[in-house]
Amino acid sequence: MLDIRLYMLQRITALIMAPLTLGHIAVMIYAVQGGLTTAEILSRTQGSVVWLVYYGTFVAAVSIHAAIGLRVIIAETFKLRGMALSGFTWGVCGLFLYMGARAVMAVTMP
Amino acid sequence: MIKPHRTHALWFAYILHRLSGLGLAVFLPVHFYVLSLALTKPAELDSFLHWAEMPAVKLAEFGLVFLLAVHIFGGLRLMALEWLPWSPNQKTLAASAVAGAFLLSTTFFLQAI
Amino acid sequence: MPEIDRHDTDILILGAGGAGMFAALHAQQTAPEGTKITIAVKGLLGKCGCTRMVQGGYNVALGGGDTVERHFMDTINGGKWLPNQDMAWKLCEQAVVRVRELENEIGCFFDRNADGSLHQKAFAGQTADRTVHKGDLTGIEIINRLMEQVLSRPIERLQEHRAVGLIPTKDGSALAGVLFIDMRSGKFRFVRAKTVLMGTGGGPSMYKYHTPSGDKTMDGLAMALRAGLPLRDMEMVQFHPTGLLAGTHTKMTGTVLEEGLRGAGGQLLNGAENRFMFDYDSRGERATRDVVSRGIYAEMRKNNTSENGGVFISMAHLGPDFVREKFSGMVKRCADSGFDLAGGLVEVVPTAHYFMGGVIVDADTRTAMEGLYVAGEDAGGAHGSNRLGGNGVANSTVYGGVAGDIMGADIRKMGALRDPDENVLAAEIERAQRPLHQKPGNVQALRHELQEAMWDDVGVMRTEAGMERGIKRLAEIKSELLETGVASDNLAFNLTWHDWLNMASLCEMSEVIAKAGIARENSRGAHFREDFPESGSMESSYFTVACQKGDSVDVTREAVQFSIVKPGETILLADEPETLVEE
Amino acid sequence: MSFTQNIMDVSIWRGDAQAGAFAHFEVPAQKSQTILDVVAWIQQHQDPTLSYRYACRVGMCGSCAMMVNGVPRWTCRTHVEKVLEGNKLEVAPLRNLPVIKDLVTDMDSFFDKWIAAEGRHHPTASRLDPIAAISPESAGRVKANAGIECINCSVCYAACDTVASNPDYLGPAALQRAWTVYNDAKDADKQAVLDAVSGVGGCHNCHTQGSCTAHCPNDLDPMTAIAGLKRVSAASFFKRRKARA
Ligand SMILES: Cc1cc2nc3c(=O)[nH]c(=O)nc-3n(C[C@H](O)[C@H](O)[C@H](O)COP(=O)(O)OP(=O)(O)OC[C@H]3O[C@@H](n4cnc5c(N)ncnc54)[C@H](O)[C@@H]3O)c2cc1C
Ligand code: HEM
Ligand code: SF4
Ligand code: F3S
Ligand code: FES
Repeated sequence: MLDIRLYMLQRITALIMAPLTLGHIAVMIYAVQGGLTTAEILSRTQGSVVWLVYYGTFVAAVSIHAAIGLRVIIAETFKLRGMALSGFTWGVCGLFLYMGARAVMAVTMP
Repeated sequence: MIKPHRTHALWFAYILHRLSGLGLAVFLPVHFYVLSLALTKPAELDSFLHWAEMPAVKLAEFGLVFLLAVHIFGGLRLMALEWLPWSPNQKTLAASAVAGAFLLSTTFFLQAI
Repeated sequence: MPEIDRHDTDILILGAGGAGMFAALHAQQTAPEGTKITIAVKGLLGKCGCTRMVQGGYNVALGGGDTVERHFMDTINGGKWLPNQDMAWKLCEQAVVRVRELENEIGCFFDRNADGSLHQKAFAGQTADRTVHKGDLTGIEIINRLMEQVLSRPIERLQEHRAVGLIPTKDGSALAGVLFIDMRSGKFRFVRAKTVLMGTGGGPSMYKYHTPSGDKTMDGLAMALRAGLPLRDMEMVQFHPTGLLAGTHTKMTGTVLEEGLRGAGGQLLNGAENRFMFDYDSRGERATRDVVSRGIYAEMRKNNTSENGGVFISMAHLGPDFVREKFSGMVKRCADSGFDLAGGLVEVVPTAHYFMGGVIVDADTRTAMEGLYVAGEDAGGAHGSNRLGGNGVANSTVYGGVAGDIMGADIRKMGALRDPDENVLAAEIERAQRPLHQKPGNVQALRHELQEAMWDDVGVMRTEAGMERGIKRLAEIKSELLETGVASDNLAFNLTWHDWLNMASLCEMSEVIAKAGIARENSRGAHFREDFPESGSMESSYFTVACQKGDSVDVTREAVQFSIVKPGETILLADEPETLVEE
Repeated sequence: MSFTQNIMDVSIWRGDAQAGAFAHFEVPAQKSQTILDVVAWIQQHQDPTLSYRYACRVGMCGSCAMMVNGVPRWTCRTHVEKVLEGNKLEVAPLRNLPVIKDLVTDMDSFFDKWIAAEGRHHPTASRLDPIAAISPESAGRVKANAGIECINCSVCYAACDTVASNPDYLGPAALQRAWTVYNDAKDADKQAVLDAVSGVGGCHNCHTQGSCTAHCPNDLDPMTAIAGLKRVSAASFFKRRKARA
């Protein structure tokens, strides 16, 4: 169910996310010093390629990471296997990608 | 649920990691949804951010941050256990340090907003 | 006759100890392609039998002054000139090859010296540091590695299959196959084979105190006796001096506390907590197994005993921490059954350990019956009257391999599978089913009676009168057994039925042990006659041969052939020292 | 034995592969009594049809493991006093293995996985060659020795929830053996070991629950052995990618 490829993907995405999450929190702490409003956030991020890449990476990583994580839980708990399991994994991955992408677009597109 | 063969620290660490992962997987799409409101309905996002000032929501936010801290701690500890030739204690300490720092800073952060 | 399953193979192996597993592997290497090999065993493959329980180690002369000749001379001297010398020679010679095979092909890893070479130590009765080991869990390493090799090859497994009868052909000239009970279902299964190796490992568990695993109840020898094969040295039961004693209600009782405890300076104390071994031998606790066993037994007869009727072993004077470190496994084991070996007293008693007697075979494991081969503890001859510590596992692995090679070669000359004598088959089934038609009784109580009888009358020290009394008691127990039934509503994994069958084998063999004991009118090695305490002249050494004749067992004597070396002589060179072991 | 003998309340699981339930027995408590002794006493004195398995009776063969008050244990070396709860004992067949009857399980899947994990020696030499000189202090040997005293009792296998929920998972004992083989300087096919433990049921399914290590009666540490496999397989994953690129 979890062969070395999926295992490595889950670990690598975790390693990518770890600094990104920490960074995100750091920025937020810096940001809130002036009080937080939509405009504030958006002014900082909108139109910035750097933030696009930053959050884009996070979304890609978390989609993969969570999809694999949930895949394992579903397989172990409900004995799901084969096509159904692959379908579920891709579904979760897709959902995270879609919702994540919309969020990233919202905050970074000018 | 907690059968006798499970009553030891490592198993609790495992279940904590799993539950926090699960919790995050539920929360994150919600978080994404709220942010994406910026695209479609900026007004609602604004009202949400006001709403976020409320203690109950703060508590919820704190809960989720806590989940993330727990999960990061668990994840780093796991990867250290798997890959680093340190002693188990060193690994746990290192992961606790990161998670602790994370939790502390976000608590301040949540306090600030 | 109940419905029985019939099954065919080419090479059938009974038992999965050192003998059985090596036979399977070697047969696979030497038999022609496409030969079907089946291994049938009373327990789980790799998890039953005594090879797994080997603690001390494996005797093999690997140089450094030690030679095959020296190993051979120690074996002959240890066996008090009774061994079949050709078998003893092959044992010593092939052990060298086998231990390399174990390390290089099977994957065992034995303890090393700091320079990377094999660590070897000396057991009592050896004149060189010869015993290769893996801590004091040597057998686990050997059997686990063998098991992996067998499991990863196309060898058919019949697990929890108990052999109950050797079935000959109609004319009785050869073996046709073996009758089993599939213990999991309780059904009978007859397996035809061109060659059969019997490696069921003896096991003198008819004594009140015994070391072998629960699955060993002399089934193989009982089957061989019924099939008319001659058995030799049947009086030779080796007792280990220090079996754990914790009451008759626990299976822990009888299990071995290792030899090294005495070697390191452990003291034996009687009920009054006084040392007594020096009353019997100038070497005290460090005397050989048979001497110490008799010393303890004598003390027990004087009623100088501990609470449970044995004596104490005391280690505390060596310093509890030292004991805890040096004998951690033993300390832990004693602690699990409630004893403090490091700091307190632990009750011990002599315990039946190994069976030197067995089926008469040649040095190629062939028997008097075509198609039947015997190796390991089931085969008699290699050890004579006493087995040296470390020669048991060497014997089973060496001869198991030999049997595999020989069967692989012999099978080329054999044509079709042989058909069994259906009458014998039916009779064997009838015999095994006997208790199922009778009113259920208490088999365990009979087992206790048997064990008491053998312990009292055919045990560590023997007399003619005692053994005669023993034979009478045995006859009563046996006839009671034959009237005792077992509930037959569910035969699947019916342990009580198997207890009954175990008892049947043990009763048959106990009688043979007693009769052979009476036939030997001197004291050699493990066999000690209070009415004949002398060893008799070595030149006129004889061994006993027991054979079923009609309804009774006949014991005769046969002269030992000194085919390699005569008593009083040696094959060591004149300038070689008596011993290489530093005291 | 004391005069006022204590009677224990013992529940034993009876049944077969299809169905079963606990049956109750009253067993007299004795000094130096193991769980195996309790089970044998019931078979010998109260219910001759009770099935269980044992061989060596001293913790060497690993045939006798059962669930005792919910915990997997070797019953021949488990002293009653150590596990008695109040006056109660509950004995059930080992978890995670199919039941044959009563307390007897079918251990074939456990051993099949042992072999599937390449838990066996791959020779570099033959019986004609001398025995390799290997320092007991060499790094590989120290690692290999750590798991060598495994008696394949399946206690760890029964303790692991991943085994319970993922039938493909090779399990702690088989993987520990694979790690030992991998570290054996005499072994010829380390790659076969890595391939075997990197597949669908391989070491990467382990969630480091640690129940294997917590319950091993021989104080072995399969969890750390599995981590070792994860580490070397991860390293070789990158190496192989690079080699291919
Ligand atoms: C506690 C202990 C410690 C020992 N220590 C040492 C030592 O340090 N050094 C040494 O050299 N020797 C030692 N020995 C002796 C050694 O173990 C034996 O000599 C040797 O292992 C016997 O090997 P085997 O293959 O003949 O029999 P075993 O290994 O006993 O195997 C017999 C096999 O036959 C099976 N079997 C039995 N009956 C049947 C049946 N009816 N049908 C089918 N299968 C059956 C059994 O289940 C088992 O698998 C020790 C013995 C014991 C008991
Ligand atoms: C940011 C740093 C993160 C790290 C270091 C991390 C690390 C890990 C690791 C190592 C695992 C494997 C656990 C195992 O095999 O038992 C894992 C599992 C998991 N992670 Fe994360 N993770 C992180 C973030 C997240 C996020 C943001 C989510 C949510 C979307 C998430 C969801 C999950 C889930 C659902 C699992 C499966 C749990 C299980 O199998 O028991 N993780 N994580
Ligand atoms: S690792 Fe421990 S618990 Fe697991 S099989 Fe081996 S000895 Fe038993
Ligand atoms: S209990 Fe199972 S999950 Fe891993 S650490 Fe042990 S194998
Ligand atoms: S009976 Fe052998 S380990 Fe318990």
